[in-house]
Amino acid sequence: MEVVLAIAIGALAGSGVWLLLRPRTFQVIIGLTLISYAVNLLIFSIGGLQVGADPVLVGGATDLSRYADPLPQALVLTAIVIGFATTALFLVVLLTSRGLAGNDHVDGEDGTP
Amino acid sequence: MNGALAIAPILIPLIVAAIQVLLGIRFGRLRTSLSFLSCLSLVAVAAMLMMSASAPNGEGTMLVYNLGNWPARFAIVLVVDRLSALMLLLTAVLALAVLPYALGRWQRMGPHFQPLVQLLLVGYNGAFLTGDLFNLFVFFEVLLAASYGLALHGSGARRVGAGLHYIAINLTASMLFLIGVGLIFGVTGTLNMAVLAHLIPGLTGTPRALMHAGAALLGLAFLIKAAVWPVGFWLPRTYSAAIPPVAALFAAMTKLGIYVILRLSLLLFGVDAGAASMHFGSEWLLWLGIITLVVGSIGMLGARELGKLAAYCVLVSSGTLLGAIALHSPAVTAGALAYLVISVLGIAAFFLLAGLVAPREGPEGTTQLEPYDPAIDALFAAEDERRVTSPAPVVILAACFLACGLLLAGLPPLSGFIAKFALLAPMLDHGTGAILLFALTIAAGLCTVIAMARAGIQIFWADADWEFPRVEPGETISVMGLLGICLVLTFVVAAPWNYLAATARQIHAPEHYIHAVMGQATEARP
Amino acid sequence: MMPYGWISTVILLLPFAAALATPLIGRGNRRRTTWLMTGTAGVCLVLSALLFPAIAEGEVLRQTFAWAPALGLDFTLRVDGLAWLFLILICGIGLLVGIYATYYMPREYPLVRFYSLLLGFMGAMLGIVVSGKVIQLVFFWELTSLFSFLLIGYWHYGKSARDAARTALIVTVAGGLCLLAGVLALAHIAGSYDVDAILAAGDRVRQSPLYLPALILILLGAFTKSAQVPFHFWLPQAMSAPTPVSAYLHSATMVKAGVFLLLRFWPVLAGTEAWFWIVGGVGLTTMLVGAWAATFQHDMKAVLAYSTISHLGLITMLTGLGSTLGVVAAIFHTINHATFKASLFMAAGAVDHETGTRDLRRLGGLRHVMPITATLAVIAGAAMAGVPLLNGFLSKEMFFAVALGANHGLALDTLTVLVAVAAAALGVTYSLRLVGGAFFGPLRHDFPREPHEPPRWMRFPIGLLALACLAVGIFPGRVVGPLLHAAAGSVLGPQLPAYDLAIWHGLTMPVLMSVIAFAAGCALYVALRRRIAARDSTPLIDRIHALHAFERVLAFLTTTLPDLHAKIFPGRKLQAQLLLVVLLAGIVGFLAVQPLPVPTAVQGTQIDPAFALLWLLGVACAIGAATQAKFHRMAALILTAGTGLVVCITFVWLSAPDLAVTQLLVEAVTTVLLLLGLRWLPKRIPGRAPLSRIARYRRIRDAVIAIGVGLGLAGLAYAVMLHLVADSASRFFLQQALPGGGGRNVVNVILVDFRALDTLGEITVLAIVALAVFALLWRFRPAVESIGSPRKRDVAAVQGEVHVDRQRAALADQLAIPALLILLVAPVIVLFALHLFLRGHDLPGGGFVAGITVTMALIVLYMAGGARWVETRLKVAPVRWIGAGLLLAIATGLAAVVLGDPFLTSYHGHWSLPVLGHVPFNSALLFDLGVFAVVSGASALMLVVLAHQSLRRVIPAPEMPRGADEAES
Amino acid sequence: MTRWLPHPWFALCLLVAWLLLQQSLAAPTIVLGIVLSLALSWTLGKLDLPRVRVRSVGTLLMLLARVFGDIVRSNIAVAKTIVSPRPRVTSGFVTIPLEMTSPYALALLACIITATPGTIWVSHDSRRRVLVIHVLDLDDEATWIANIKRRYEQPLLQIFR
Amino acid sequence: MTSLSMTASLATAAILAAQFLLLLGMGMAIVRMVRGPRAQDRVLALDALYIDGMLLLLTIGIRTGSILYVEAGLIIALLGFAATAAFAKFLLRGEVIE
Amino acid sequence: MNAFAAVPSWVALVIGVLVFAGALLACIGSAGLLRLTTFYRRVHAPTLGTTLGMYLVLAGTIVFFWAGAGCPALHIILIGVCVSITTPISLMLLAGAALERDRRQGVAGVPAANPSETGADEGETSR
Ligand code: NA
Ligand code: NA
Repeated sequence: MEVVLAIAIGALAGSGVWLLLRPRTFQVIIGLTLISYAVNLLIFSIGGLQVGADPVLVGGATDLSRYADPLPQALVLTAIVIGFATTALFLVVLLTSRGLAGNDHVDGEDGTP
Repeated sequence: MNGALAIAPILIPLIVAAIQVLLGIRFGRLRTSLSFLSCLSLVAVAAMLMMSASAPNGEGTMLVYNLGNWPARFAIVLVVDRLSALMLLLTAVLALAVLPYALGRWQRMGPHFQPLVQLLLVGYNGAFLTGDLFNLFVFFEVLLAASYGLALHGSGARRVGAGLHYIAINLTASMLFLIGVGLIFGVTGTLNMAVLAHLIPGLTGTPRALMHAGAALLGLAFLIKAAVWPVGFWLPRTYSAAIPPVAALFAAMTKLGIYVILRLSLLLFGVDAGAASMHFGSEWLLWLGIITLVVGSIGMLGARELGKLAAYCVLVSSGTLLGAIALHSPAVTAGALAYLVISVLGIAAFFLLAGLVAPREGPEGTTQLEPYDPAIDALFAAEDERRVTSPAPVVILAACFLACGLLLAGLPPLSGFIAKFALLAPMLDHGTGAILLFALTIAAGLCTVIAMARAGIQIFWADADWEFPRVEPGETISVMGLLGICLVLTFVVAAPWNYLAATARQIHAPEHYIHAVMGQATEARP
Repeated sequence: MMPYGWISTVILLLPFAAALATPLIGRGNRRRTTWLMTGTAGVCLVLSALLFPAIAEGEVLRQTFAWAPALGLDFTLRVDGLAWLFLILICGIGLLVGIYATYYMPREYPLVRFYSLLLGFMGAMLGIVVSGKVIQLVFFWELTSLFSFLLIGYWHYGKSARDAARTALIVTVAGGLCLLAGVLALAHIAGSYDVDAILAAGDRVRQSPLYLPALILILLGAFTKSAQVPFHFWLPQAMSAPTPVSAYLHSATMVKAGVFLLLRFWPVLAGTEAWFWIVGGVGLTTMLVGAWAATFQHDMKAVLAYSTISHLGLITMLTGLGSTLGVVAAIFHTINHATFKASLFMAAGAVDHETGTRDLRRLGGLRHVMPITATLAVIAGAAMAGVPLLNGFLSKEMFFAVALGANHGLALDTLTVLVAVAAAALGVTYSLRLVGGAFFGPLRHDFPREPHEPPRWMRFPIGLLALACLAVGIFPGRVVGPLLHAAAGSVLGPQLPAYDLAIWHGLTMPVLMSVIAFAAGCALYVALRRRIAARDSTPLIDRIHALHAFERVLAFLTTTLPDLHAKIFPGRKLQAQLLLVVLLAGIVGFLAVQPLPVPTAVQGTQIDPAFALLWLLGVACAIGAATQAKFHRMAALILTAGTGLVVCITFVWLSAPDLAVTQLLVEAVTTVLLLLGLRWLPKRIPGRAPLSRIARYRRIRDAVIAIGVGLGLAGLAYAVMLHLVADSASRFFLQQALPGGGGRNVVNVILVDFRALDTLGEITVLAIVALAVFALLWRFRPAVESIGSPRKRDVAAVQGEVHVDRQRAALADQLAIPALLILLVAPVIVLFALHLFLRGHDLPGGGFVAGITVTMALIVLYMAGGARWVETRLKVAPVRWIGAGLLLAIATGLAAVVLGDPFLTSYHGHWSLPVLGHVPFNSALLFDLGVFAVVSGASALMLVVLAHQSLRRVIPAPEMPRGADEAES
Repeated sequence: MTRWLPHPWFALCLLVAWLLLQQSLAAPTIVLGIVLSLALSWTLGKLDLPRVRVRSVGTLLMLLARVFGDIVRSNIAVAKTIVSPRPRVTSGFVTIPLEMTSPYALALLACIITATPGTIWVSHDSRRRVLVIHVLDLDDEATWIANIKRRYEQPLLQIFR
Repeated sequence: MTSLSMTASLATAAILAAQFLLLLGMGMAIVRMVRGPRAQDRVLALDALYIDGMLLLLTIGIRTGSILYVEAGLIIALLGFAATAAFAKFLLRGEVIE
Repeated sequence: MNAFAAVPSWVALVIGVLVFAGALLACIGSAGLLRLTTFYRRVHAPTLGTTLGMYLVLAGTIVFFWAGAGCPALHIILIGVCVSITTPISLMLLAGAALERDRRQGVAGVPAANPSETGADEGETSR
């Protein structure tokens, strides 16, 4: 599983980076979204992967190894929320930029259509 | 209750912002008074924290605040030491000083200016106080989000274009931040900086390599925020596009990047970190700092508008500070802190001033300051003896401009000179790189003089048709307030310097920090 | 015992105090400002004189004030003979210039700024000479540069004044910065900033490896200030300053600061080869060049300026030769030059003032109309030329003696003597030209103004100085002997050589040289008079124009270099910046991983083929999105949503239901938001044209980088996944969640309790972003060309003539049933949100997901009915929710503070209520309620604001709609 | 009553949904559920949701059972069509005149037609009272029209009279 | 005992096969998403993807024996339509919210 | 990791069959997306997964949790109800949008706004 997830993280990040370097605002925002998927998965996976673990406490918390690692999850949750917020803002800014500059180039200057 | 003082710098602006949001746009006066109240109390709280941090019982006096009453090792902890208290006071004073400036036309350029400023302060203060790596990320994001809002305040093609770049780059930086935090947490199992510092010497092999990778990416994220070459090109455009009070508030933002690098590099990669990790990356920091300094100076020389000039001053100060803290010397660090304080105040004043003397609302790249024309006219042209009496506001502006120039160039009689002296004097002991930094810092001073003289001469001396927008009293108060502080710091040197020197000693002995935080582990609830 | 220390303090402070007081006291009153200036200078002069008894005994007066002791910066005043001599010069000439200026400056000038700056300058100059700490010296040194700048630029309406001020500032400040560096190095060697300590460490300094850099840096400071070649160009240009300024700063005092510096550090730095070659060589060159150039000027002030350069070169050379007599001569000539040059400047000013011109070609015969001025000018000019019975003659004699006494090798000594004579001869020539050209010859009648004798008090300073020239020239021993002794003694100490200040030493070699020089000078004047008048430039050296070079350097620095940098690093381009960020991340990430992790034997979890297949799909979606994002935005968006779904399933697979739920909801909201925005983006049609070469290169480059980053991150992720930490903080959370936090969903307990501050920050971010979005779109109107109109209007436009109403009705029908169904689903969504909220502490859910879910309900309602429809029926005040939610979350945390616990401490337990039985309560739930309110408010605000953009359409555009069609064209 | 509880049926449905979600019949859950469903149905009233009147619950249940049967049958039919090596498709639009006007009846019909594989609701003209559906396996248009009117429209007319 | 484990593993295999089938379905939907050709085809494919994904979540729930994942399925059921409806409305009206 | 350890064997078999059959139907539905040639045909395909396919899987799930964990898990029913209400929304909007766009682009074979002119299948846009 680790190998699969690692490759997945790499592929998401790679696609995201490629888009990040494109000249259109929409490409950039999609790129950032993909990168943030990769980063979220990375943080999520740092505690090790657990299939079929209990996500919530059952009875008294005696055998800790049967539970999924909660801290990375909490971190990812925070990261997802913050990523959502900033993506929304970026979206609005790129729309405003498109409105004010008249095109959707990241530099606001449309050299090549 | 003394402990609760540690959370106050975060809570005061947050509560005020929430109330301001709740009040809505109609209660403008009330919102403004609340902002003043907040800033005043922040100054008071920061001063109290500073006093408690410099309490006489040794250099290890630190206030450690366990949020939620959980042990510091596991939950989030706030730490007030000399350095964080200093930064708190600096931003509080900055905010208070900038506030009157924005009261008139500036805050009316869009809704929610006041709450956004308060939230920016939340971000600053949280980042200064927190002792937790991920919480640092969160407060960075608070700061950045507020800064996005403020950078875009007033809208317009220029601000939005610059804001787009600013946001895109900082979002990328935030990703790097997360990856870095993730890797470090992955190999150490903790987010607490003190615990981390405690664990790092014990890391070996792969975990150490991974931790270094995390630290490097984290560092890069901070370098982006500190606008270091080659990842700092966003700064001049963003800062010069923002309205002056916002740019002035941003003056402390790059310093936050520097602050974090200073804190973490000394805490995690200080003398106790073990041979493989000691001074990790400081060579890089030194050279990046030097290049940033050079690039900033070049930019300053070439700046065609006042806002850009001020923005490049920020780059110069960033580069200088980065290089200085990379030297890992308490004496240099103390000087760097002095330089940091003065450059924040001076640059802020300069941004504010730039808004008063320069018609800002032109398309980007408008030449406000003409490039130097080497054509020489007759040496002894007849003296033009027109009667000169400049109106008083212009004289005041000119004097303030001169003061800014002196501060930023590090020339006497203002405290910029002392700060630069304090920074430079101990630098000669630290090898070739340090000597280069020494020389370039001095050269940057000259570049500042050249650039400022060019601008000042053109604005105040040359153009009879230079338009000075009507200056409101609040705007003058802000500028003079900031400059006044710098003036006072020229004469009142002993006590501030002792504080800074002790601060540098304290952060260069990370064991104080580690003990203060980890010693708390037993006291909190199980 | 006189309180000498305090007197020196008063001397230093008084000018600054007066400078600050001038604008307040003298406001517009010329008389009062003049009195303030002259009074201050006079008082300082008297106080300085009071110090003489102590100085004459060789005492060094000091007074120390604590400034920043820990920084090594005490404020120490130190007055010795040299300093005292300069005190007298500065105050005395300051007094005279003050008197002169009030008559010289145009009557309508208030002179507040002028006198204030002049006083400030005087204070700074005094500061230099009485500095007991080297940093203090630099401090005042830079201040003089600053005041000089402001005074040169006093008449800033003229371009020449502005340029001159700027040049002087840059050159002298640059020198000052070099001085700072040099002084720091010097102090570093000596281990102290104290002047006395440094003076005592001479041998250590000269043997240090830092000696040469320190020397060069300090000399750069001195040479720039004293206008030595090649930094001399600022001084002639500075003649654009008002003449009193030229007389004071640029002849008598400021330019002498460099000399003062050379003399001050002579005991420490002199006596080495380097000193000799640099100081002597520069002085020699400057002397000659200055004299030669002075000969060919037409402006009286220019003649004086170049002659000043020449004399400063002379003094510099004297200190550089290394002989002690040279030092004495240098000090002596400093005094003499100050007197005759100041009086000449003032005389030139008087001529300018009376005739309106300073051009020697337009002047002549003024002795007829201004006989007294002419007489005084002749005396001063003769002193400059070195005529016997005047002070200039004596110091010239001494200079010749020093030149003759040099022994650095025959050729060098001969050269020195020859140059000395040549310079003296030229000095005679330009003195003749200056005085003769202005005052002698036939009286001309074409002056811009009608000349008369200037007012008495304007002549008074000139006369006093001319008198001084005479007095020194005739009774040198009595008038200047003690001063010189004290000053030279303070520099040389026991090394003070024997010298004789008599006017006649018999027919010696120096006298012979004087005679030769005098004769040669006169001959040269007669021979060249006509030719000089005819030419506009200086022969031989007019090709080497230092000022031009300086301006070119400036132009290079301010234009060429920045342009070059901007060309290499296109900082304005986002792609370039992001490329650098990504590239640097890759590089530092790669370099930091040392040693590269090797795969260990640790076995991970068994690969589930279904999982692998899932990610095959996920990766396909991601790559698909990457390829489609340019031309098929909607496809890219859909594919991104697909990737998000795969991520969500992964979270479920790996036991993270909270994450799955959050991911799914955020995904949904983001997609809708992006879709709301998609409408405003311009249409893009895939081009048929093949990619240009550069575009192809960029793509390949970016692809390589992307693959590299992907591989790197995959490697890091793999390594860190396999490395399990035994003692992670997570253990504590698992153990404490139930007993300490009162919840079974550990993730949620972490969010609202253990790390609640993170959550508080996170909702703050949301709130800020919502406010920012609101602010940005507050009055924003979309660009005209991006305004398409909704389809219904287009249909109406296209098929306008047929059944417009029916078309509308048909479209309304198409939405009617979905809208009804949505209306039925919406309350269920809200119910579900509350369900998620309430169970959050024990099961997957919580305030955040609940908030987003409520927003989703709102979104579908908006979709079903439109913004207006919803808002007329429901009162949506999302900004209020944000504020209230934030306050609630904070208040929950603060309640703990009130109870004496740290912020955000949580409390939980059970309430027994009558009907309901045991009801669990947890203060964290209140916090979560705040989270809920902020999240729903913030996301609703963003949505509403974006949705309202569509209502802002002003004119329906006649063109075909865009947006969705982009994909198909 | 109608002012405070404009949609009793929906309130009930919401309460049931709440209890299903909570999977609990504890007193606090029920109380909270009642409060919530009342509040939400009140909100629906604010949103101008048309009133619903179910005249014949029995017919409704019969209709649902019939629909379920149809769904199973057409699932198999469509699956066969897709899986067959060369799908023999004779799809087309069918226009059906409708008598009913109740929005709820129309909505339920839309759900039924869309949920049944092989047919999909395409458009409806409320003025001309015609419905356009698309049928995947269209043999005879008239049969389809008759079937739908008989099997679905008649019961719906009874339920929402 | 053996028959129990036999049927159990048979059932497990069936679940596994079901997961593969659902993933296969998702894959085909993704192919349609990429191929288009028209926007509504892509949206339709997304709808199918969501449903298949939801069913996949349920099968994961069965495989891991945890009921908690049903909530995620419920979210897809309740809200998955929002995205597709928004797309569809966009296609229909050129505007998601009017 | 056998999830069926606590379930009677015949129940396990039933669950397996139900879930497999449901997944098969959903898969066939998705295959329809690929195989069918026009949009109006393809739009029928996903309903396999949203109706019987889903019912079967849901039934399997309910049985599994009821038999295995003893918890009724009736809220799974809610999934079915919700999907049955929400799927028509998107499909109706999609079909409507397709029709609208075809009409606007003047594609032959789609029923005109005037319903009497409804055409047959042969003119459908087949891309
Ligand atoms: Na790990
Ligand atoms: Na159907």
